[in-house]
Amino acid sequence: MSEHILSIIWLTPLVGMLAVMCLPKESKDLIRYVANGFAVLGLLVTIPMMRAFDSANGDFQLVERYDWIPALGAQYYLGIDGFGFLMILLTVVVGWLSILCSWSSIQDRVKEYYAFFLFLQAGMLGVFMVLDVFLFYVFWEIMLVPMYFIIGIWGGGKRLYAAIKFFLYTLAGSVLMLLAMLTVYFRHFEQFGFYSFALEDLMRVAAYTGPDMQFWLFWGFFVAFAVKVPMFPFHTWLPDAHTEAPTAGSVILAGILLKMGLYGLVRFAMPMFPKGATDDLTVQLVAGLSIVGIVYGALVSLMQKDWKRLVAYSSVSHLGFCTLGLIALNPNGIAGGMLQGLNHGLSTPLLFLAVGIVYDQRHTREIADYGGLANRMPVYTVLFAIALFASMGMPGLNGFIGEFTILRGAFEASPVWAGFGVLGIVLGAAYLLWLFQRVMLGPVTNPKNEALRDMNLREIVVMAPLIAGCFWIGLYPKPCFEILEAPTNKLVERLDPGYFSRNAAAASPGGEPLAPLLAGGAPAGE
Amino acid sequence: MLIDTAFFYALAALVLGSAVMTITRRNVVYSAVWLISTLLGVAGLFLLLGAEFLAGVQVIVYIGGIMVLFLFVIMLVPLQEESAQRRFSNQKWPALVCAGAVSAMLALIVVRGIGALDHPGSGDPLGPGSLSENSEKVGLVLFSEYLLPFELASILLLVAIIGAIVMSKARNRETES
Amino acid sequence: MEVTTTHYVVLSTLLLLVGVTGILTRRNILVLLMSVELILNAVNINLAAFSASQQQVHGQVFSIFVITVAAAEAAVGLGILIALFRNKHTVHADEIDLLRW
Amino acid sequence: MMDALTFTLDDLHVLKPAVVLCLFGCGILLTDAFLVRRTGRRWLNAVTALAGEAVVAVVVWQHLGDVRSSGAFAGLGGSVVIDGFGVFFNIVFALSAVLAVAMSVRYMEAEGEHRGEYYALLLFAQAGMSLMATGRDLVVLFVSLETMALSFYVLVGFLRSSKKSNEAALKYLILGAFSSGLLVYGFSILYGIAGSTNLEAIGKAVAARPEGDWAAVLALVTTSVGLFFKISAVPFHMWAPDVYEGAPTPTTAYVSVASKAASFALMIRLFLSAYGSESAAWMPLLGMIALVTMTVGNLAAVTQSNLKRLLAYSSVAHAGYILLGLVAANESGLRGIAVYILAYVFMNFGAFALVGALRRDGEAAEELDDLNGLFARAPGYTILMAVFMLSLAGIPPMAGFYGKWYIFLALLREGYYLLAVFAALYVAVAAYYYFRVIRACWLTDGSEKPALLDMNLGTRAALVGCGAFTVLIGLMPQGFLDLAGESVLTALR
Amino acid sequence: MFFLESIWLIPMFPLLGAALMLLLGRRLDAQHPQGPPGDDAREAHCGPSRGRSVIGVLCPGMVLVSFLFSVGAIWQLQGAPGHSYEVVKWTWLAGLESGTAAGVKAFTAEWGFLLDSLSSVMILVITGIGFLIHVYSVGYMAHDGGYYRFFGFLNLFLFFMLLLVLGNNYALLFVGWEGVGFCSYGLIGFYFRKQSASNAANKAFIVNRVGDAGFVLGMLLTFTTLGTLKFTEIGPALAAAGFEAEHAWGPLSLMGLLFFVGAMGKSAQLPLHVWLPDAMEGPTPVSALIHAATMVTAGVYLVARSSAIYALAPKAMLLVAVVGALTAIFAATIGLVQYDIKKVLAYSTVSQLGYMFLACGVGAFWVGIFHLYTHAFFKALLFLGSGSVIHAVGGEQDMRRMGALKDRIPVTYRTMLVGALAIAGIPGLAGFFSKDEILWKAWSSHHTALYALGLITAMMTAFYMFRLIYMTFHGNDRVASGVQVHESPRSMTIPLVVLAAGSALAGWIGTPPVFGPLHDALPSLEHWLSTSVVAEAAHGGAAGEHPSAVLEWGLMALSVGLALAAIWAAARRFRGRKYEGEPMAALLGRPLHGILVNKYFLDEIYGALFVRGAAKGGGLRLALFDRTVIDGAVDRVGLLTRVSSRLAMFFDKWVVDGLVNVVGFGVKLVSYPVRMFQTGLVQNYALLFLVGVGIVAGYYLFS
Repeated sequence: MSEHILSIIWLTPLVGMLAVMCLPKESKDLIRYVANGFAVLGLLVTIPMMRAFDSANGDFQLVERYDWIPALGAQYYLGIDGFGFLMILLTVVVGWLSILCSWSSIQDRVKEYYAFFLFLQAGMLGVFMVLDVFLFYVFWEIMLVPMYFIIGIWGGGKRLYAAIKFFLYTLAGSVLMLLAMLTVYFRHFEQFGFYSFALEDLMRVAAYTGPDMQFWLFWGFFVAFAVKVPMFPFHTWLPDAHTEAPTAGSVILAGILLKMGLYGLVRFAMPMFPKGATDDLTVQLVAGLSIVGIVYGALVSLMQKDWKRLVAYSSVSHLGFCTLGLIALNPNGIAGGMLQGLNHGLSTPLLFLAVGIVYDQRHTREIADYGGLANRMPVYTVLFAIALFASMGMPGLNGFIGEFTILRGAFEASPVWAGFGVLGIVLGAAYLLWLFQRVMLGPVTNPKNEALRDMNLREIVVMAPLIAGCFWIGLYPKPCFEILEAPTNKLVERLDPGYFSRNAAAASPGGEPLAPLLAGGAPAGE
Repeated sequence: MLIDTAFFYALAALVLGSAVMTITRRNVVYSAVWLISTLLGVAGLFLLLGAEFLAGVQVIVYIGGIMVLFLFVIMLVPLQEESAQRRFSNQKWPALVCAGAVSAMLALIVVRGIGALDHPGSGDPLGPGSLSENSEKVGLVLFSEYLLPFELASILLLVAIIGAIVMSKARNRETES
Repeated sequence: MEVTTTHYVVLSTLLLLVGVTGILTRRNILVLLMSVELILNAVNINLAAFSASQQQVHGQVFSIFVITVAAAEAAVGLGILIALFRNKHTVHADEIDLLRW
Repeated sequence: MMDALTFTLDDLHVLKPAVVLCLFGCGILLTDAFLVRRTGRRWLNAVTALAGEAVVAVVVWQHLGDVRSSGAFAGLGGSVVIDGFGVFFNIVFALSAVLAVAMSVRYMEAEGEHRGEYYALLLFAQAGMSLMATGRDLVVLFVSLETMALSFYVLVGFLRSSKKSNEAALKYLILGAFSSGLLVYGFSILYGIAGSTNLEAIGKAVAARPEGDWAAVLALVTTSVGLFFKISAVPFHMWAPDVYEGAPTPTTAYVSVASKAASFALMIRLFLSAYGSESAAWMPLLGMIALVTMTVGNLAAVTQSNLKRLLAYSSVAHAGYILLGLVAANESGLRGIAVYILAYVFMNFGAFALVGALRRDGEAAEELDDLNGLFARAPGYTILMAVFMLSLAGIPPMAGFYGKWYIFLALLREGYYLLAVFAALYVAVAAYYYFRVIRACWLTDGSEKPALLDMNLGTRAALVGCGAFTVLIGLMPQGFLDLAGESVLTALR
Repeated sequence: MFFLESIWLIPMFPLLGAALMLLLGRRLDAQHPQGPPGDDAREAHCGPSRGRSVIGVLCPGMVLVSFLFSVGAIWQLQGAPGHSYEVVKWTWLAGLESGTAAGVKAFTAEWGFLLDSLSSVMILVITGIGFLIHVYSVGYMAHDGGYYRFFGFLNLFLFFMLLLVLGNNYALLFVGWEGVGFCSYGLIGFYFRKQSASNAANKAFIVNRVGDAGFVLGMLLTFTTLGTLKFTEIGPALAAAGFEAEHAWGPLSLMGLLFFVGAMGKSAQLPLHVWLPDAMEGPTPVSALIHAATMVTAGVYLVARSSAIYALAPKAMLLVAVVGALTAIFAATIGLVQYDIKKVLAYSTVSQLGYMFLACGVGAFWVGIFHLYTHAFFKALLFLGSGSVIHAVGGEQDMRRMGALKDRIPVTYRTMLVGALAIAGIPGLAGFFSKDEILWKAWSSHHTALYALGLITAMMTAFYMFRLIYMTFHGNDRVASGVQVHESPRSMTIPLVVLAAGSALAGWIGTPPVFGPLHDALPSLEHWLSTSVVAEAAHGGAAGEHPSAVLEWGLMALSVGLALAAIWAAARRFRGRKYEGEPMAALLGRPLHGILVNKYFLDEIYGALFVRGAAKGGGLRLALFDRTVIDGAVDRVGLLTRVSSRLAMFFDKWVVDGLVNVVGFGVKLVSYPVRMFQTGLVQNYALLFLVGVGIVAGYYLFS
């Protein structure tokens, strides 16, 4: 049981999918119950994982490793560390909520819908736990398919365009990743004489690869992840996908899919090609793009007339923060980046859920069609405000913790980045508050809105866990940091060997001696 | 030798000339006739090269078989409006240009390759009057080394027969059943 | 003034090209098929010439098979032509363009 | 040179597949003429054909065992050699033949052309192909090639009353004859160079020639264009879309998979053994051709509205990918070719089987729009269609992915980074039109008079089988990769 | 030590109140007959329901409790070593190790509460005055909708404010900092159905964000330089790193600068002051509590908190002083011509805040705090008074429609008069001591120019305050007919009285040394604060030598004299005689008056540039601004933002996405010609075939 816990986690939704497929497609409610049941089950099966996980340990845990395709050296190789752990938790929670929240909003082709959704869930979970690059690629690609269908079948007006755009963008990015992958794979074979896709094997290749090659390989991976994140010039699939997708789809997109880019960076791209990641051009370029993304996303959302589109662009801005943190290449930057990813995964789904609630009643996303909702839906207003301020980076809520840590990391790397980064904070307040004002405040102008009902219990239940999460991370993020610490330090040590000891050495006499920071890090002080 | 040379050029002229006539005649029947003369010319070349058996096959199979086939089909095709029609397709000029260019290239290759294919003792064919030997040799090789192709050829011809029948036979109610 | 194999090769190449030209330029499918025969004859000339220069008969045997194939192709070709003619009442290559783009 | 008229059991053993096929072919002709035609149960012919395939399977199994145990073995004075390569391709041919037969019964019934000759020709074609893959003698290769070609000409034109079918057959024949004329012209030059028709002897002779000898070049030019035609590489691909559209769909599938595979077998054999020494001369050319082929195939498919044509262009593009494997010409490249072809059998047959089954009141419905709203009518088969399309697009974990995977690897190994990038990006382009198909059957609602799936047991079996294998190879590729691997090792010699 | 250990409870009581309001508030308030919240019309003329009285007891009660706790804690604090006591609850921000100038330090911050002399003063002000204002609000808001919302926010505000002053590190301070910002957002926008209100709210929050950006960067820089964010560790770290006073722009000066940027936002200093006047959209108690007494002074608190850093960064201090002085006079000038009673007070607040920064800037941090403390009393008093006035005249805020109220609302009049005298700096009253101390410090630290500015400002202050008094309470009755003026209820007047008393007496804890024995006899705030705030900045101020007492007396006399003169001037123009026309315009001359009325057009400029200014003061507007503003009003985004984000969107649509679509389109476009080759004519195919042959042959021939 416990040694197969990861398999169980990702297989649960898959079983759920099969179960759903076996049901007759007329009995919609049965399907809904079964799907939700499996979603909850998926949530429950992570409990043993949480109990078994040791956050102090920076290595991969709960490892499962079997030969899959010996001819290729591909293995069924699962394992998690802090990064994966958090992402898996996020996935099961958000996945469950998005399945729950589509209870009433999805009425046609229910069976397919839930089947796809559970399939998607399985794929995403897989991505976050595989340590075999080949298998990773498999999960990475296959997970696009259900998303394509979810957007394409149950989406809004331009759904076909959005769906294929989403698919092709990501595919185009990931084929380049495939090439980079193969190059490393082959170089590993040349170096060590056997084929393997295991992450740690491929990581060893870096030692035998020149900076230039690493640079290109890193970018091969990076483009794929940058598309997913999405980073500034690669972001345009996002607004369409977000806008057209059904609420649950947007929730999953914002909540989890975007995080895969971040996760891929810290799990694969950066450790595999440290020289490529720390290459000066790379750093400058990525940081520049992130900053552009932050400001740019904010400015564009300022102009949006479409509610969901606005939130989508805000994601571009927020994820810009995350990548900025990652590319700062120091503990706070990376940990902050991942944590901010988590936060974004909590707060942005809230915003989308909020949109969904009124969308289901009014079937319009135009901001102008709303206004004065506070008069009709006080509870809704409060929850929306919480989500809003969470993603705005209100201290005491989760957003601030992430942004602040990222800015810390960025500042350490280059104060200028931080200087630009805070611009995002200012603009963030601007477009979010303005949205709030236009939607919630003022008198009820549009008579159609008079009829709006406040949130029902199910909707509140859907939102509650996320809001709780926002507050929890906002008030007591320590556990998250503890989970992130070990892997982050390991990564930093790999990217920038002697980071800790060096800084400790640079300490002015005032700096008191430090305890040994981590297994890899030399005891500081001398 | 000189005789051979003379014969060669004569036959070459005949072959090429009638080949050109074949593809330029308006009336298909004439084309067919010219084709026959081409084939005869080739048969002559075979003789020149001391391949009597081959020459025989050429005459019998081709002129005896294939051409008859052609003529049969030609009979099926109404000739009167045929002769009124345009002879060449619209793309004849580009086609000619391309053909010219390609032929130039091939010619260039061949010319550059001059001598590449000449083997010692080339040019002096197996002496005349060795017909029986030739056919014997051919027979031996055909039934030893090329036994398989020989058998396969029968299948090939079977396929051809089936094809010809299937294709040319009109659909009758019997096939629907 | 010796007739070398090359002479034969050149001749066959020319014959080949005449055949090709025929295929490219004539409208009548029958002539097209005849042109195919020309090409195959070019091949035969080659083979005979080589077999002569090689002092062996393999080339001739090869060309026997070529002739066989030629016959077979002609038969099938004409069969198909008849079937087509039955349906479309034309033997002109540029009048059959149902399948395009 | 062995004595006349000696034909040992070893020779027979080597020839078994072809012999069996020919026998069953003739058997079908006879039974059809004298038994089946009376009963009117034409599917019996199909059964006979399948029985033949069963026997072939046994034979091939024997061969596989022998090759695995005691390496390659030759017959008939080395003019036919059974090695892993040949065995592998025999398997491919057998598989495609089985699938073709299974698909054909219902289709030919519906078209009212259900006759014994059809199956006989299928088998004869297969016999020719199997000898193409195993033959080592120019004459054998040429005659077997022609056997295959002629059978296909007839099969393509088998719907005699359909103008399209006639036209397709005629085009195929004229261009085919043209191309094989050039091919055999090249063969003649090769014979002139080597004074022998045996490939190994030719290889030696060519190698003995000075680098870039013009005679060799002439042979190379003519033979390669002949082969390019067969594998429908650009610019020799023009026949493919028309023939694919005009031919009866099962035949289309058969042509697109089997004949292409056979031609590739011949090509690999020829280029590696006869022109092995000239590789420096032809690799860049092949590279260019492959690139152009991928480009044209993919681009042309993007806006295609007829399903069969769309698949035709896509198969052109696939030919480009497979060709890349030969460009790299290293172990993973050839492995890639083998894997690619093996996967291609299932995914392409699957796709064509579904297209072939699509009918609107008796008329074959082959337009993209005819798929609209298929999900409502046949969800299961819609899923299969999605599987095939994903596999064709090379999305893991479908079978189609592994072929591309090996090809890319091969290219990167040889340092052809640019080619690799292009090939990779074309995957995205290809995904676009494959997803047009998926979109049609999943995302768009059907018209009031939708096309229906008209299939019988055979078709269903073929479809499900293809789907199963496409997924199975994707998830558990080990065995298949080994099988493909064996073929390569021998081919590399 | 019970109270000391439980200082962390002090903020919790208001938080509890807020939580209760959030959960039960609606149900309690629901018993009050009302429609949708904020719908005043339906609210009018119905006595407070039981639910409301519960709220009215609960929320002030909470504040009272924490006030008592504060008093207790401070009482015990005197026993504590170094007048400082810290309670750490748990690690909050648990960032990872990161390299700093002081070595690898974990980037952490705790939920820790620090009570020292500085924060003690603050919490007294906050809880004390906060309580009074709560009480006042019970009466003032009685007829408004969203009663529970109001008190909930008010309590929440107190929680954050207390967190701000009790937090033991910058990060936690920032939590409170943002929190109070959030509450002020909620309370300014309390009447959220009014466009102007929500605009003002947005404006306040966003302008503050600009400051916050500076604050955040300041924190980051601090951590980078000193490796800690804890107040108690700043001093040691500075010492350990061995910093000298920077006479060029060094890290410390930068820190000072950045923190001050934050302070500018919160405390409405130039050029970020624009939000405060608009903030008067909120209910008057809010203006009194948040925008006069407590929140806006957080900036001063921050600077005082960072006194250790500033003390070593003379450049930064000079900047603080200059900005402070300029703001002071700038706001005062605008205050001269305002007619809206609350606007006058708002600008006077800005100006007084300027004073406080001036004090800090010249190195007299304790004086800044001192003024903060006295100012809290009289400014709260004045605001509440004005509220009472507005309440009395039925919501009218324009002083031109008041007058002759002094007999009709005597309590309000008298109390406000005290406040006015206090702020004008009449000897004996609170304002006198603090303001004079500031001026004296400015002088004695040889910033004569700043001193002059301060002096003029003091004069202007006296003038506009009495202009306010006279226009409101004297002169002819200009109240709109039909409004029956009435004195406010007890719940409102009692706080006024208490505050008046405070404004009268609060100053005596900061008597200048020249008072000799009196000074020694009275408790000295300076001495009390010396434990937590740098007494005198190191830079060229009057650190050591004490100038002559005579001079000090003289300056004192001078400022008092000027104040009296100003009052007399105001009296001449506004007392007694009927009010008509534009006396100020006459006094200042039209153009200047115009500029002042329009607040130097700053709102318009910002509006044009960034965000369309919220509340537009009346008066003349220039066509240019009109255009940009109206134009901006279309989508309510200012020129710069609008243009840039339009550009961004354009870029997105046409360049980034365009590129992609072009690729897609291009593919399709190429697709057709490629297919066009497929003519269907077999001979074309053959021809192409031949071309292919040619290409292949050519390749071998020509390569």
